[in-house]
Amino acid sequence: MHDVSGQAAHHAPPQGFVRKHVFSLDHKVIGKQYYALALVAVLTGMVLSWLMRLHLGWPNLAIPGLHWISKTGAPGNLMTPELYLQLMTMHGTIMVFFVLTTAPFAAFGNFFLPIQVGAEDMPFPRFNMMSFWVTFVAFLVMIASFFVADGPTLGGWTQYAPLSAVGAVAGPGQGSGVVLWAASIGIFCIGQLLGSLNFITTTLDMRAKGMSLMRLPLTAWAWFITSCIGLTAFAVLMPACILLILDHVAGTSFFVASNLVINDQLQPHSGGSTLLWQHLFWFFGHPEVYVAIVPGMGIVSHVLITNMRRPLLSAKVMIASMGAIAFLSYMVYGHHMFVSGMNPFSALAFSFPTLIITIPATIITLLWIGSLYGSKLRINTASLFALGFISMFVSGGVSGFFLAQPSIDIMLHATYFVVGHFHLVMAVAAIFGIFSGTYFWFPKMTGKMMNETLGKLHFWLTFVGAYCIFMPFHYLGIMGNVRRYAQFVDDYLQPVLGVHKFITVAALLTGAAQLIFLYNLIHSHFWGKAAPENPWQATSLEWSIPSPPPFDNFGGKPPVVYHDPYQFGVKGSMGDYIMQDSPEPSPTGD
Amino acid sequence: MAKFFAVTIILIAIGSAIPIVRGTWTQPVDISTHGYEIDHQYHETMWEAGVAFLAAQIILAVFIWKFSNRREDAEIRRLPGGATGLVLAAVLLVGTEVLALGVFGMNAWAKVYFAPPGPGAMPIQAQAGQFAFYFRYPGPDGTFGPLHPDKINEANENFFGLDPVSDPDSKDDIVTAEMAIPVNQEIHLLMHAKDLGHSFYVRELRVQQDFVPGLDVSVHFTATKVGKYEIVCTQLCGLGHYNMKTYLEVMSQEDFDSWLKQQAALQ
Amino acid sequence: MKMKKRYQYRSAPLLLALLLICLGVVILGQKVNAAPPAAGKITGTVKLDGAAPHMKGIDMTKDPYCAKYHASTPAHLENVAVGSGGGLENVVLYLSEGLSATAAAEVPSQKVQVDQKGCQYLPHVIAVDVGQQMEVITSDQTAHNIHPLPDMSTGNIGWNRSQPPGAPPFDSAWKGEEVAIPVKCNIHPWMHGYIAVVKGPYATTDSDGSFTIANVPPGSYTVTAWQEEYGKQTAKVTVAAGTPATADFTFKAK
Amino acid sequence: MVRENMATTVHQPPQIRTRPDPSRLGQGRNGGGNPTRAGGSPRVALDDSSPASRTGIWVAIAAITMTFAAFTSALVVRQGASLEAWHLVLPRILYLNTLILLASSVTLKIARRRFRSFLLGAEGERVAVLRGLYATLALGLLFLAGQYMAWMQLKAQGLYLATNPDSSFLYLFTAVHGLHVLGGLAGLLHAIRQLGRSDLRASTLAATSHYWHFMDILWLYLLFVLWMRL
Repeated sequence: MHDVSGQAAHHAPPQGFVRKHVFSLDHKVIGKQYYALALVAVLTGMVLSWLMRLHLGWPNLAIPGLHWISKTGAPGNLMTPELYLQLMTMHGTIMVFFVLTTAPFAAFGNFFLPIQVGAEDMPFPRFNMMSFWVTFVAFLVMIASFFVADGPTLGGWTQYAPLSAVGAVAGPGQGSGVVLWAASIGIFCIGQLLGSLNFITTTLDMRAKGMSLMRLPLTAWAWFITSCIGLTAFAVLMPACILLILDHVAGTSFFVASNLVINDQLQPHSGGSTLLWQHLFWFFGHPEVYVAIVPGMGIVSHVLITNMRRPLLSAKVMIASMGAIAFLSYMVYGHHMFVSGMNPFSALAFSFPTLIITIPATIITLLWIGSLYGSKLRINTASLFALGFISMFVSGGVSGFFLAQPSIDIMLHATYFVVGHFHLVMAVAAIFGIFSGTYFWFPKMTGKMMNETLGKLHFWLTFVGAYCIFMPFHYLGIMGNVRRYAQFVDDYLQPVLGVHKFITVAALLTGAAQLIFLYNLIHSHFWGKAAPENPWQATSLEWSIPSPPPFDNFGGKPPVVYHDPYQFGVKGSMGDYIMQDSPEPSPTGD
Repeated sequence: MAKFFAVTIILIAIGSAIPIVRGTWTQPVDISTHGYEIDHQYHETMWEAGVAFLAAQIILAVFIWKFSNRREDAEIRRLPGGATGLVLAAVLLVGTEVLALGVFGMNAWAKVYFAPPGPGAMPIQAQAGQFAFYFRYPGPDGTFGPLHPDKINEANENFFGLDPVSDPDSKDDIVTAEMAIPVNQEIHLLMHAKDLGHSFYVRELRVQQDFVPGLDVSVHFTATKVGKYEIVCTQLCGLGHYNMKTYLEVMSQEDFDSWLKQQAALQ
Repeated sequence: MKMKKRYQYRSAPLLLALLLICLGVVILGQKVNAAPPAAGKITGTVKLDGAAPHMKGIDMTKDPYCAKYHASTPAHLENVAVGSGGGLENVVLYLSEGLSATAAAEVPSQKVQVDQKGCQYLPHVIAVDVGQQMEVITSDQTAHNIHPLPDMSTGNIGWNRSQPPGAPPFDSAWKGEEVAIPVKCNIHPWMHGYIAVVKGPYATTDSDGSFTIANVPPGSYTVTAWQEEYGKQTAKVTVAAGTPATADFTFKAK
Repeated sequence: MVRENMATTVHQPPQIRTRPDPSRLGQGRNGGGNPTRAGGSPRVALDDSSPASRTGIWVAIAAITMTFAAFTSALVVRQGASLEAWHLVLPRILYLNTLILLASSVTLKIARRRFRSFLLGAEGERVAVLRGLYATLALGLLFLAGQYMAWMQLKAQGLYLATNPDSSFLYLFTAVHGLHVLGGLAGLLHAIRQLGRSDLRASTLAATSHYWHFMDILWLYLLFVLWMRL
């Protein structure tokens, strides 16, 4: 805690490559590092999902080179059930933690939060640097589990006990694999806690003169709310991981009940609670969903407003709704456990907040759609992805109606319906937010413009592809297709194997479309045409400084803020907008 | 571009709705007495969710179509009612809708979970282990013998860890690999997890319940249609999870009695 | 990754040296094989005294493939397999005492094969020499996982890997003597067998209980017979070059 | 102007300066605050504590609270699940340790008070402050040593981490709390070093002592939970 001294915001421009680009204290570099990490992670996760889909579509297909991933898991390049589950677990874990948490929150947040509040940096740059490198180590540890004896854990990203707690006897990867998993996630938590600490303090204490809380851009608000969720959620997951590791290496029994017999061997553990893990995990797990999606909401609002050339109908309502979602997210986690043997009464206690959470979610959606009315919508890749986000968010959101009700959950729990639901509303929507943010902010981050044509192509393939993949999931779930099956041997599943083949093809194509984005990203980064200071005629502070921003963001002249963040559709000196830091009076007066 | 996008959204929205409306993929016919509640609730929800889904997507598309790429001098118009209107709409429409769903859903849930099994319910013990279900019928004496985890030995097919020698109650217990039940007879299923978390899922029965290690939970249901149905595990339990299944045979009382005799002979 | 590479380079000479040593050992070994002392053998039968216990049938409903496979020939447990004339099958015989170090160190080059057929192990019990390759193959159209559960104290390390239909065979050897390592398939919980890991010559009885322990160097030994239900029995035999010694065993039915 | 300020802070010979918190230079909270740097009067040093560090420490405390809330709820749930008897006599020494930790808070409080008058120019107070900080440091170390003793006593009773749930949680709580106390000690060392460089800022000391007092409260809470439950 010794670094808790606000002076950190000021450090001389670093000299030398290492200080500049590797162990940099500059929030912008750290933001980019997070983005790069997310990029590597998302590609890894995508390849894993390709392999999974290939196996589900064509179970007896030998996938060339599969044996590189697992020594024992792929005899003759055929995928064994354990390997499938291991890939599935790694896909989920990597995507949820190292992509959906790092990219929209840590990456963009690090880069833009200080700029948007008008600060030179975060208050605790050392913590900030640690936060990235700790996360990076966590990623390495996670990947390392591919190289241990019998591979990574197969317990799923939820890592339910006692499967995760009894050790190798439960199956391949449940020994060292789980320990590495828990260690990695524990480390990851530390990283995110340090990050959230910085975010919260930045928002509260580093704001420029005139930047009242209500003048913060919606992105800043989103990141602030997210960091509040993150701070509490990750602070709960870390102890859970510690307990899990202890059950493995120290022989304690926090999660393992008495008298379990595996392979005819009576397990040494005694008296642990199976549900304890589920409680701890989901207390983190559900807020985590909002850690992934709320920054997306902020980004989409930010991008849409700029491209609609008008403010939202009410920014306050948007902020309030995001806050409400964050607050409610702690009372709903039990809806993941309706059929888990929890007291049936508590199912109801959890069901109602879950249903109520749809109200703020609906308000947010309506605010976006309603604000479109009478706007001057500009269509570019960024706004397309933002609109795509809304569409995805709606599609994924409505299936929440079903899962929020314990009675219907009896049928749909643990089926592909759930998989479709959270992929649309959490994964795809959040990813669309990331894409939207990337196309929108890339000029500011790198000083280069991205290629719009490629961008639009990327959007079309991704948008249609995502629907082709995840809509059928719902149908499969409705007819009872259980998730986490390495193969569909059940009689009742034979008729739908064709659907799975279709999904596989769609997944491969959509995945391939992401390579366009990758190419666009890299090509534009080096050979893209130079970006002006404010290509989108946006108003918030990040657009008032050169692209890319100088080392201390504002060249030592901290900005003074005169307006609300979104002065659009007004008669300004530069056009239909007034920058936040321009002293000229705004007609609305705020 | 924008108009094309609007059309795409509408096409996707309608396209997604078609299989639901035509019932291309739908849950199998319900064979339980409580299932009606769930199905009813499900269809109610499908209606409301479906309408919300289509409405949102289509309005979004229409607005994109109408308000994109307008002339520079076009003036910004404000949605009648503004934010307050939207909030009211959300709170009133959606709020009442979800609350209604919640209340009725609670009703359905209560019918399944809060009503205790009737006195005539027939007890069957289900044991889940990696990666198979086994079932135990109490036999003529109607009582289950105690379980001895240390005596479990799959090599000798002692899946439950019974000790017929010293436990009289265990002598006539009947252990089977598939589950047979008489039709129209309430079953009280006592669920015991041998090693890890598993789950008992019969789609046609509208029953899904986890096995919780160290905690014996129970469900009760009545099957109303003779036939053979699949019992599958829905709680990830290891590499064989996908193949952890067995069959539920719903038989006439006579068939069931003879089946049970036959099984008893095999013990 | 980089770490790993550097490590490999550094250890390259070491590996080379090891390789040479192994080569040497192999050559020497061949020398030994080249001029063996005129080997004798031990023959005999193992019988069960008393009524063969009832072997429960196996209900394979869980996996339709297995059930279909046994539709005509119902599967049953194989813990005690009694053949014609009370011959006891699947009994492992090995020389527990009297074997010279060199003879004990010899490792047969041919593999011992265990097949997974009709969701049962074929054979139900196998014996292998310490360090001898055991080859696991599958003839089934359903995936199995092979899960030996050795006693850690013997230095044997358990593993658990599955073999989807059509997967190639895989080999594995054992470090320490252990009679016997239970093997099971978790996907088909009824599926179990045994691997007896012994030093020196061994045999397992066939369907009518007879066995032959081949190339036993002359000398006197203690032959041990192991049966999964009835445990061990021993007999002293003296093997002269050429003439086969005999040893018969009888297990009492419980 | 920020750069200049940087330069000056770096190169001036050690002397007591009331260094305004740079993070507030030309900035302020809620669009107000005082955009001008805090002027010469040493008295300003009193309120010259960085809001960032103050907020920061409270945020950190919130996170730690959540962590231990999770641990305790784990204890409660775990106890509800288990059938075996829960009885374990807390090692006596824990109570002694508690007193030591409380004492350390008192010494730190004194040190902070002395630091005030020190900032007001009383150069002689530096020693007093140092003494206070060292005393806190020593007591902190003593506390940790005491906790270790407690472990030894448990071991003597044949109670290890995995022996039974009670011992598991006892070891767990003391260990995790001990780790956090180590963090506090690091903070103290940092403060002492800065004081040596005449570079210690009221905010740093404030943050450190907030954290330290929180460690007390946390320990009292944990002890209470253990005493109640075991």
